[in-house]
Amino acid sequence: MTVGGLQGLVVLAVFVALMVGFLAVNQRWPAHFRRIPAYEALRQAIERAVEAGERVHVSLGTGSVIGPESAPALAGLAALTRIARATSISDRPVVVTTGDGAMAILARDSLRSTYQEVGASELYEPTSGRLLGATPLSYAAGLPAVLANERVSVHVLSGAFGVEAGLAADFGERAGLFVIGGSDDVQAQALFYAVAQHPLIGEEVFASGAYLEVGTMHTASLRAQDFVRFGLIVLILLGVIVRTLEGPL
Amino acid sequence: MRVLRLSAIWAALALGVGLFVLLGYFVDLGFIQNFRLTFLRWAVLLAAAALVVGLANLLGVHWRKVSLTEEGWIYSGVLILSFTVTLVLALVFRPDGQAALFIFNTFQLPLESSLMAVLAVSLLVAGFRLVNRRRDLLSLLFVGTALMVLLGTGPAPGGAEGPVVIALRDFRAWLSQVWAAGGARGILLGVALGATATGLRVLLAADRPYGS
Amino acid sequence: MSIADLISSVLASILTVMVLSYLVGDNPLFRVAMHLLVGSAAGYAGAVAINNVLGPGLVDPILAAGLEGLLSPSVLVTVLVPWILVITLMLKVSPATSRFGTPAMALLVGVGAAVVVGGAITGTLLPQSLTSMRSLNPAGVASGESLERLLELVIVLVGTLSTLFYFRFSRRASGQETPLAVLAGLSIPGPLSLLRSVGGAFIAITFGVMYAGAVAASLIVMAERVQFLSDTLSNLLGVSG
Amino acid sequence: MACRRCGEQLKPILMGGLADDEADENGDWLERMRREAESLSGEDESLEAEPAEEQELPAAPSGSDRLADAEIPDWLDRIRETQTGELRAKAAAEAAAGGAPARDVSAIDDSALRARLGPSLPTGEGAAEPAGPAESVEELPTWLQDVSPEPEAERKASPWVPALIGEAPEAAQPGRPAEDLPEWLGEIDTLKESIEQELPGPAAAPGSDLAQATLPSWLEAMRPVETFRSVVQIEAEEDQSVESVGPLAGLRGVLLAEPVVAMPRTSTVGSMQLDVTERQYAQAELIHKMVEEEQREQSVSPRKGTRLALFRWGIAALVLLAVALPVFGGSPVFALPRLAPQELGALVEIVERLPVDRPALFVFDYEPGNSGELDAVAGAFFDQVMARGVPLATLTTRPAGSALAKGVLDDRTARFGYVSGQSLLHLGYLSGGPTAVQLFAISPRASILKGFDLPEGIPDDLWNAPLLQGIQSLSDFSIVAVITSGTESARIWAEQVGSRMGETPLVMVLSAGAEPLVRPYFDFQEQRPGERLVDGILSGLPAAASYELRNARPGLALARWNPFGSGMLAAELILLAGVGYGIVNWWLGRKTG
Repeated sequence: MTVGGLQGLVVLAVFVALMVGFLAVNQRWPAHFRRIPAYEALRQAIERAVEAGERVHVSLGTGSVIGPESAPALAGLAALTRIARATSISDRPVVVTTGDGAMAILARDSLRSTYQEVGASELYEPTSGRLLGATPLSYAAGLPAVLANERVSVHVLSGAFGVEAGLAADFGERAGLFVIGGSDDVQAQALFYAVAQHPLIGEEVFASGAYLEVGTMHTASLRAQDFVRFGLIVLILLGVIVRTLEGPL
Repeated sequence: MRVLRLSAIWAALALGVGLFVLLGYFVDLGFIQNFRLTFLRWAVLLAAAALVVGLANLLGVHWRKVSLTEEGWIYSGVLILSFTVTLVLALVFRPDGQAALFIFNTFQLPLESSLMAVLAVSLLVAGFRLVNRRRDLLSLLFVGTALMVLLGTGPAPGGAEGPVVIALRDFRAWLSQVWAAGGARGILLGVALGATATGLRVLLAADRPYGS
Repeated sequence: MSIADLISSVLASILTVMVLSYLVGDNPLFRVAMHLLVGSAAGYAGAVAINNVLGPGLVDPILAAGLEGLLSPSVLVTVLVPWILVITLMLKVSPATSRFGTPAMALLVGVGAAVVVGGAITGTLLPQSLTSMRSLNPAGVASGESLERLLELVIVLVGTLSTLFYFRFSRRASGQETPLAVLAGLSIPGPLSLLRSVGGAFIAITFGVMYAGAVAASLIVMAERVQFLSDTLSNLLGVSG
Repeated sequence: MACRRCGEQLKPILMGGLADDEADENGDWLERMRREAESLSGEDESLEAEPAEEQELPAAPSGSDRLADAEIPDWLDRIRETQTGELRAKAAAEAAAGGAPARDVSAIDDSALRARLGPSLPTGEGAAEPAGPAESVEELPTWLQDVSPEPEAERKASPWVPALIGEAPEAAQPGRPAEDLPEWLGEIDTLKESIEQELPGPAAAPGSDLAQATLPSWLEAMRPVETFRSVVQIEAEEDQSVESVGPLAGLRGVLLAEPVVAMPRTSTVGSMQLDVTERQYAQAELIHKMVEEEQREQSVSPRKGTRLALFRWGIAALVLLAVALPVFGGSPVFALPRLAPQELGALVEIVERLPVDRPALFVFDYEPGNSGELDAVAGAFFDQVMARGVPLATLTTRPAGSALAKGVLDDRTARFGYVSGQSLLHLGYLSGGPTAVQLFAISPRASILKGFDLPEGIPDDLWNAPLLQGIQSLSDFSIVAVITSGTESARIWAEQVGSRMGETPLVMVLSAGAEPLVRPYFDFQEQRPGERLVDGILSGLPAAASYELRNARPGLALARWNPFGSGMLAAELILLAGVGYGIVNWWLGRKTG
């Protein structure tokens, strides 16, 4: 095993141990997270949409399920289950779109099992989780029709995006919708920051599960993230000190 | 009960497969690498098959709109037509055949490029509104930085680049290669932390997007 | 220029104008163009997936192995199992048979999640952290260049750490950090709040740079579109003239 | 957790109902909704005489009732006490805005009444029952039986629809244990046991149990007000009919012999079937919030929309005009870049050193939408590589990438004397995105199965083509150049593949927006020469224009230089105007408070 491999395994083991540990102590040692205004606004926007009989649209981006870029979409799927629960009393259940075939299937599966759990199986429609376009820009091209025809009022973007993020958010802004956007791609984050009403910065997109109260594991994993974050900061500082002592630039 | 058992089996399957692929990143043992490669190849095939399923779903959605003459059914008709014609031509004459390339160069290429051109205006409108919308120092810093980078990137009007333009180029390079590089590295590390947590939640079956 | 090329460029120009009409506002021409794009892109991608991936990955191996070869263990793994998985996945098309595709999706998700974790750790966490560990030893910093380099390294390090810190989610139960002091009504933030503010500034600068890059990229594409329209026009005039 | 709109304490609705500590609050809002409804109906009393009378009848007994009191038997009087006591308790419950304890409910029990009233009390099944008293007593257990607890299976299936406002405790998951059931469900659930435990036997003090015959406010709120109205109206003596036949002929106020079932009455069956699912409960909560929210709805000002549209049109017109002027009018003209970026030198050097006996691999990793930029940026690089006669292989991770590669290289093949199949080969589409990139890095031959636009004479297995015969791994290519618009794919190539390339240089041709993200990998190589990630970077039109000038081969970058410069100038002006506009509005906003 290489040194890098060993380091990787250590990081992995620490992460898993922290997640399980925080899960165990969650009841006794409850978590306190900072405010993320975008998520607070999202909660209210979704409730308002349900009250007004309007639809929530969740975009899972254009990333492939089997790629590293699927992470924000997987987080979006977790948030989707919560949003689907909350909108299951609405006349218009949530609609999910994506640019990847496998992700569209996962979206449908998530919706189906969520509706079954809340005893609202009749709300599930095979068309409520759909592939919108096979390429990133064609996916963005399909958005205006969905936003206009499906009577959408909340436009949630959580997935892998490239420059099409700017278009995807702008279509929502032009339609006067509530737009919240997050991605793992830094350029897409920058475009969301400029265009979207409620941008999710950096890793905030991965915190949707904890902030929308999907489950304790989401809370535990967020605390594990913070723990590893501090570990990383300390390690980097130590590394800098050691190298500085070793010799000049 | 049966549902529970089945979902546990699917979770175990995802974990088992994921474990081999994940260990393959760190451990060089032959059988782990073989399993990893096999699973990755299967996944690539499945992803392609999933695209076909997704396209069938796309077609179904728009076919339904046309058959029920829902709002915007004419556009759906246009989509079905263009989809069918392109698919048939590209399958019959192969994707590298003249017919498919003609459609690609005539429709997809210009349409996507034009959409990118529209993006330019969308971004500038957003940039124009940003400070007024957010009214905080960070948005001011954001737009100020963007302005400096644009000044340092764009060509200078006139016959030759003067010292001011050179200084702007250097400043742009300094911003992008030092300040932005530092921020980008921090963001990348944070995103990696979030991605790791998300992936582990799926592997530990806390999230089961494949349903139960 | 051949007639086919001319027809192609005229059609492409019309479509370009239809898309650019969105700058005035959403309209039927733009909608038609967008649906054309979705349809043609989906059709082409589907054909490529079938022709370049599913065909060679599923059909060709069977033809190569022949019927008797199908029973060999290697072919079972490389051909039959993928066939079964793909067929069950295809059952996802219909809600009635959808549940049979769950194992295939579980496999796909397992691979995806593992790639996410493995890629993040080996691709970003380790290399980017190691890269951040640079010597800041001022020894031998005589020339201005070294001094400048040292300054840059400090900025990058501060940017990396403060940005990483910015995303901290956990907070103390009591809430906000108490300010260091309050002078003339102005509260001086505590070190953590200060570090977070610095991180926010670095994020704004990074986003500003990336936003400017996207603007520049899209402006080049717009220039290309306008040039294309101009070329098509001149070709048409040339033909008519 | 408090509702962010009305400040009301709201709790999510959980599997099987509300958590114990939440029942009061929800009883509270249901109670409030009922009170609102009553006050509304109260306002319209004059219009709705009949319902008003129905409500007032028990609440404030009329004079006629008081007169009748003397006439009616003692046991019937007790029943009426029960009702008045119940109503008093209801009023108290309203004041307290909280659910009454469960024992009050359990106190109402037909067996207890039977024990007290003795055999004179009919079972209630018989058609010819005695009048009012028996019926009014019979009413009590009837509705209680109707409010039977949900069967276990049903409760398991009952939905969990948490509102997004408020916290959803983790215990609130499907399959939640019974002890976590909300108070109101818990009461119903344990009704029988509480009745057995808390009801005194036949010897219990009369009245003491009946005095407790009050209902919790939530139950009051859920039942129709008239449900407990006695079907026998005690009329004033003068209003009572005189018996005309039989031995009681001539007497007033005798008990009616007419079967109660034949008398007009409100059906109590069904009206008490409180099969309230959680979704209905959530909908009720929603209605409440809608009422609260109604006044807070903000109207969209049309002026704002129009102003925004004008901004959009103005900016669009300015940008289009700026880009079109140099194309159609030939001016303005912009200065060509005088100094090339420092990383360009490294790239040029790498290309100069390329061996010509091994193919270079160009990875087209961008969408057709980016071709307008990346074809121009990469053009000079292609020119330099092809001018050196390095054989080429192309690869793509996007379905349309091969078509783009063909379009970009076709017009150069003739110029540089390349022959498709001999010095240029399109490997085609690498499906699976980043994952497939890893597979390709490990074993290229097993990952690419079909080429693109292969000429005649190329064998079915394209890896047997003369151009690729020496290629076993990525390190066998002379160079790997990734032309990409996305930071993600650039990172994949740098992170996952860079380490597998041996001495083969990895070059990135990037869209302008991707550079800051890939730059650290280039610096990484600078900082740790032993560990290579990215060896060369080419990004942005200025660098490409410098490259073309250096090659002395004007291409797309120089052709787009002026419209690009003009567009950038417009963009700078727009952002500057935006900053000014924002600051002025900000200042004015602060000034006007």
